[in-house]
Amino acid sequence: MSPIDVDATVIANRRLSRDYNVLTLAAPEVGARTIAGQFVMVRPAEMTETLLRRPFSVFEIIRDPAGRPTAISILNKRAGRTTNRLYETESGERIACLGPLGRPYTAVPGPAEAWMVAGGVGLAPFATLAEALASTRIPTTLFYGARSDRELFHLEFFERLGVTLVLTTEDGSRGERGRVTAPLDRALVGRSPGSIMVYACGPEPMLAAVSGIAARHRQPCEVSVERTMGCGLGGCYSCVIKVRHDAQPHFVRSCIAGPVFDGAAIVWD
Amino acid sequence: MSPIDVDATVIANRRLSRDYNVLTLAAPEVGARTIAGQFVMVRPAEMTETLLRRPFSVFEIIRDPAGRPTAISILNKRAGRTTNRLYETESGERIACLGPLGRPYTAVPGPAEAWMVAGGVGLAPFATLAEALASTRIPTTLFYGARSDRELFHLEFFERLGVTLVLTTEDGSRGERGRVTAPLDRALVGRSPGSIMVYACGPEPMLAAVSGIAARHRQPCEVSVERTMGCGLGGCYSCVIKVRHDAQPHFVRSCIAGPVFDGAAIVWD
Amino acid sequence: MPRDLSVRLGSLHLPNPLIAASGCFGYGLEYEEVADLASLGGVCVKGLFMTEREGHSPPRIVETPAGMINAIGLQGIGVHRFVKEKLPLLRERGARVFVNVCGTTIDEYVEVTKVLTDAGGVAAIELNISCPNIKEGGIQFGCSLVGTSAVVAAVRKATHLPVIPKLTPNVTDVASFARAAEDAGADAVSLVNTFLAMAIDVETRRPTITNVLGGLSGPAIRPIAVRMVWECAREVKIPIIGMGGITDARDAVEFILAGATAVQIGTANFVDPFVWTKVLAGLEDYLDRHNVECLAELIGAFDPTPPKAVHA
Amino acid sequence: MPRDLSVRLGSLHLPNPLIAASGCFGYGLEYEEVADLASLGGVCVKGLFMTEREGHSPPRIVETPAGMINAIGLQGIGVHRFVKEKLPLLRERGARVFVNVCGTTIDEYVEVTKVLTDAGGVAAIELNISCPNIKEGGIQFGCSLVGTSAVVAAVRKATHLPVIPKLTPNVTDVASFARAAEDAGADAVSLVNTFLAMAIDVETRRPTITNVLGGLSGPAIRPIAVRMVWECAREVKIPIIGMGGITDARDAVEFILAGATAVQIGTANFVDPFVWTKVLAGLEDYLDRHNVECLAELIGAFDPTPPKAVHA
Ligand SMILES: Cc1cc2nc3c(=O)[nH]c(=O)nc-3n(C[C@H](O)[C@H](O)[C@H](O)COP(=O)(O)OP(=O)(O)OC[C@H]3O[C@@H](n4cnc5c(N)ncnc54)[C@H](O)[C@@H]3O)c2cc1C
Ligand SMILES: Cc1cc2nc3c(=O)[nH]c(=O)nc-3n(C[C@H](O)[C@H](O)[C@H](O)COP(=O)(O)OP(=O)(O)OC[C@H]3O[C@@H](n4cnc5c(N)ncnc54)[C@H](O)[C@@H]3O)c2cc1C
Ligand SMILES: Cc1cc2nc3c(=O)[nH]c(=O)nc-3n(C[C@H](O)[C@H](O)[C@H](O)COP(=O)(O)O)c2cc1C
Ligand SMILES: Cc1cc2nc3c(=O)[nH]c(=O)nc-3n(C[C@H](O)[C@H](O)[C@H](O)COP(=O)(O)O)c2cc1C
Ligand code: FES
Ligand code: FES
Repeated sequence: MSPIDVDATVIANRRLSRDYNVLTLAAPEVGARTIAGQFVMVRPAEMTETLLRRPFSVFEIIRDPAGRPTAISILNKRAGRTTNRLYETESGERIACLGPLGRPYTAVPGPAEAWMVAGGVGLAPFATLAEALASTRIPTTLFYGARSDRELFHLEFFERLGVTLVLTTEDGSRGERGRVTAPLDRALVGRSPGSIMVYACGPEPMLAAVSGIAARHRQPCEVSVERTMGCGLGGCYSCVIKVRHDAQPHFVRSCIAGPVFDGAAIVWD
Repeated sequence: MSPIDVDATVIANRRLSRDYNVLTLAAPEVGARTIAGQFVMVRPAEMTETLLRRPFSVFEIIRDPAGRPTAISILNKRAGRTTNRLYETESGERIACLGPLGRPYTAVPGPAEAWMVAGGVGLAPFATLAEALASTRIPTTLFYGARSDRELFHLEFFERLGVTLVLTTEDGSRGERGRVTAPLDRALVGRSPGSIMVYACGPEPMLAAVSGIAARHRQPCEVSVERTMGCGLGGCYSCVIKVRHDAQPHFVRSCIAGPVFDGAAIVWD
Repeated sequence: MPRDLSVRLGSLHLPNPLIAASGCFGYGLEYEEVADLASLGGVCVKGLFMTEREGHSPPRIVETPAGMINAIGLQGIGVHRFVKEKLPLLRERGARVFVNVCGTTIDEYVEVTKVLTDAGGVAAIELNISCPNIKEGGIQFGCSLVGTSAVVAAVRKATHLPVIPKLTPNVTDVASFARAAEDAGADAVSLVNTFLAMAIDVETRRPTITNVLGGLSGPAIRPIAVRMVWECAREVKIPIIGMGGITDARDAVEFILAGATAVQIGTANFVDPFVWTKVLAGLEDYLDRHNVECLAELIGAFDPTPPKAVHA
Repeated sequence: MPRDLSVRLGSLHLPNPLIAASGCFGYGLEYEEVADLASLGGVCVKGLFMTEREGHSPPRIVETPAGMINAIGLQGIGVHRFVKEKLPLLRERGARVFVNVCGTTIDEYVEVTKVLTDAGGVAAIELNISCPNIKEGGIQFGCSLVGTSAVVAAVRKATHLPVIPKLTPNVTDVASFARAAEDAGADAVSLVNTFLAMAIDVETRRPTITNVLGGLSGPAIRPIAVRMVWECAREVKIPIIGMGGITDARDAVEFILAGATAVQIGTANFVDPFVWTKVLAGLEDYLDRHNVECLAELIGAFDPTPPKAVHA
């Protein structure tokens, strides 16, 4: 659906940790159009030091009892100027929010199960995806890795939807110690090819690993990549990633051909 | 006294009209050092679109019962980006405030009376000057012109200090219709030369007129001029005004040689 | 009162002076959903060579104060695929298509132009002799008066379409290049392309973008761009398309007063893809407030008489 | 661990690389109350001619996105009054005094330099051959390789003091000017001076500053300035003083990594006159975090190896 731009009022800013917060934006129209995996380009509406918008996955689509979207939220992790500013943002401030943008996750016919693999802030697209999957009633698992216990968020939300959780932390403070790819790899052993749809979002090294694992186990895999984006609409060619097209690898714009890609098609650097 | 720079918290923002507001800043140290006629260079402390600071007269020095300064205020009139932003500023925001700066009004020995002449936002330096004069107990009058009744501010403050008010408005909604220079000129008729110290602040055409009137009546006159300022400290040479030095007129930096000058010395353009 | 925003670029008649800047609007069709392509004065598409180009490896952009540096490396589908896949759709949408023509040799500029001329339905040829981001060709021609004349003259012979060389700001005297372009038969000149720039990631001591060097665009460069447009306007008679950091109607008017007949918007379209309708409304409003009937009256209407030192 | 911020500019030894940029720090004494002049690496005073100059009529500056345009017109007290009234006090304060020398003829550059040399107590001569704001002299020399060589060679003969021509960015190939300066005997070069620019008040259609044209400075120009410093560093062996939009330690390090031995801060000192202590603290912190003992190790330490496309 065609994107719109709203000067969305900040309804709430829940700080989850020293680095993470959830910003709720009064942008129901954007929520109504969004499909899991799509993103928005945001920027503070008033005078600001930074120029370009920044891409953020739509985290939650908040709905009223009748199921009508009333707002969206983004899961923000501090990485620099804009994300720091969004961490400090107060309710009432206005944030310019352009979206929905990009190619969403797709429900591939066939698979008996859906496995979501999230690394850190890569959790963002999976709240809405889990909701979509819940309605299809196909068994869903979330493999979720973070630096520590304190950075594993929103677990009750996924439990409520009946999502099976497999957690890992780098410091071992919760779940298995180490990378999320380890339990994923083990769990795929012996599963019949094409029976599990793997959805991944997180740091690119992790996405590369997940794609490799899924390929080895012959399971379909979609990954959401993060490239620096200037426009989010296909105008600037800044966000490219190498993807195999017929034989030849080509740079494609991840803002319109992605951010979700067939993991097997990407040429990881 | 040497200037300091404080990230002052906004304690209050009183909007007086569609164009004017009074911004109270938690900068007691600046208040303690300020002499009437001096100014501060301010800029929003957080990310902002504008680069340079902007000059503002210190309007009030707010004191506790013991007379210790607790804050200062500036009288802000919307003229562009920064002044618009300062009009919208909320309590709690922080404003970088550098000062006090510049040459203050001086109490010239001799004069039996002190007359302040203010045009519009030119009222700003006279609140503190009136307080200083009140302590010396010399009879003080404020000639105050504005566009209309709605833009005559702070009158009770001056009345409380025993200042005689002579008001004019361009639309005649209060006091005499027209320019403030008319009643000033009439009132000076027949006063013995050197008996009245005239202090003026406002648009430069008004300052030029007041200087001329004072000179004609052979009264001393100090004016506070407004030039675009880059630094406020004598570093950039942007704020110059032509002043007679011995015979020769020279460009002098109004931020350090002024903003207060002997009206008779200025070469008005 | 209805205001007339139309302008004439030589033989071209544009309903308004706003043109999407090359490389900042894809091939135009990407923006169908957010902008009515026919409502723009023109759409200048991404630079095209004879063949497809992959461009530089990412990262390709980095933000800087009030601007951005880019080194895309002219990734593109090549003129043949453009004519086949994009041009027909752009014409259907009613867009006035400006094509940004690139080349590594004078022959390539000529060949690409011929293909576009034969295809039909192209409004004008913008000669990109000013791209700072490719090794051979481009700015090599744009930084030499001889090279500029040679490219323009050769392309001039090859087409009846308006030829609009795009000038680089990375020179000592941009007006002399406008003069060379006019003398070589250009119908107009457009400027500025980006300023050669770089930004270092001090934490890694590495470049922020793969190509190390890139082109600076955005509001940061506007005051230099306006100056250059003014210098060119005083040097040549052919119309000028001005650009560099335009974000709103005020900025557009500034370039027009300096002597631009039309303007392009690039970076600002990234920040707000709805900028077009906003700037058009702002231009209408400006004409209303100043009681000017035709925007064309403002072209070069800048009055150098000094302002007053006093503001109030 | 104590860090060593000192740098060597040829024969000059500076306790740290921060120098107040000419025209942005008055004659230094104006800043006594807010900055310890001896704590700066150096203080470069406002440009000086033989005689006093009134400069242009105000308004002389206008703010632009992330920058400002100025056309002061080199108002100044002249070299004789400077030597009599300012220099002794600057020496008393322990400032390392760089004097920005101007001239309308080569002779004037030489004469001013001689007066300063004879006066004693001057650390270095910065030759302003790049001021965009005066009709005759200045940039006239700075925009011609021959002119640059001639001024530098003549001044070189007239003094034993370090001679540091200040280069203009308003040229096609700034590195060739650095090379010409080195060949003519310069001890170092400083860059960049301001970019020729203009801003129009669209409501009045008039200039925003009396001189119409002025020089653009501030963060807006930093990416272009860093690129030019890097180009010069690869062309010449003499040390480079880099400047253009430096506002914090990160920016200073960026110029140093690009090849600058010292840096100047101008516009940022207007925004925050306490910038000096903040940047010095920031440099200490950077050296700590990166475990570098001597700041001098960072000079030219930029590594052009491309970054990763992925951030995380
Ligand atoms: C499709 C997509 C979806 C995203 N979803 C989310 C999300 O839901 N939540 C979230 O917190 N972040 C998300 N990101 C990453 C987010 O966009 C960046 O963290 C943000 O742009 C950094 O901006 P900044 O101004 O804070 O940092 P800057 O000040 O611009 O840069 C600071 C540092 O951040 C790095 N950086 C710049 N762009 C990116 C980027 N695209 N990814 C990672 N690092 C970057 C810079 O290289 C620099 O090192 C997403 C990115 C993409 C492309
Ligand atoms: C010593 C001194 C004391 C001052 N005291 C006060 C005060 O107490 N209260 C107050 O409201 N204002 C005061 N001013 C004026 C105030 O500084 C300007 O209105 C302000 O700088 C405008 O900034 P801006 O960002 O809002 O406007 P900008 O966006 O920078 O410019 C918008 C318009 O304002 C004009 N402008 C820029 N600088 C000035 C200036 N110095 N004076 C007038 N217009 C200007 C510009 O030319 C432009 O037309 C004082 C000025 C000086 C020099
Ligand atoms: C990402 C990007 C890509 C660009 N690609 C091209 C191009 O292919 N051809 C060209 O002539 N100019 C190109 N430009 C330059 C713009 O067309 C324009 O000249 C410049 O950005 C200044 O305008 P602006 O400040 O409005 O962006 C590009 C600019 C950007 C930011
Ligand atoms: C108001 C002002 C006055 C200046 N005067 C001079 C000068 O007299 N001589 C000179 O060589 N450079 C002068 N410059 C240029 C600065 O020294 C410096 O090269 C330029 O501003 C870039 O640095 P910045 O971005 O840190 O300001 C001046 C700059 C400004 C802003
Ligand atoms: S972000 Fe501009 S093309 Fe993808
Ligand atoms: S404002 Fe800079 S010298 Fe006066």
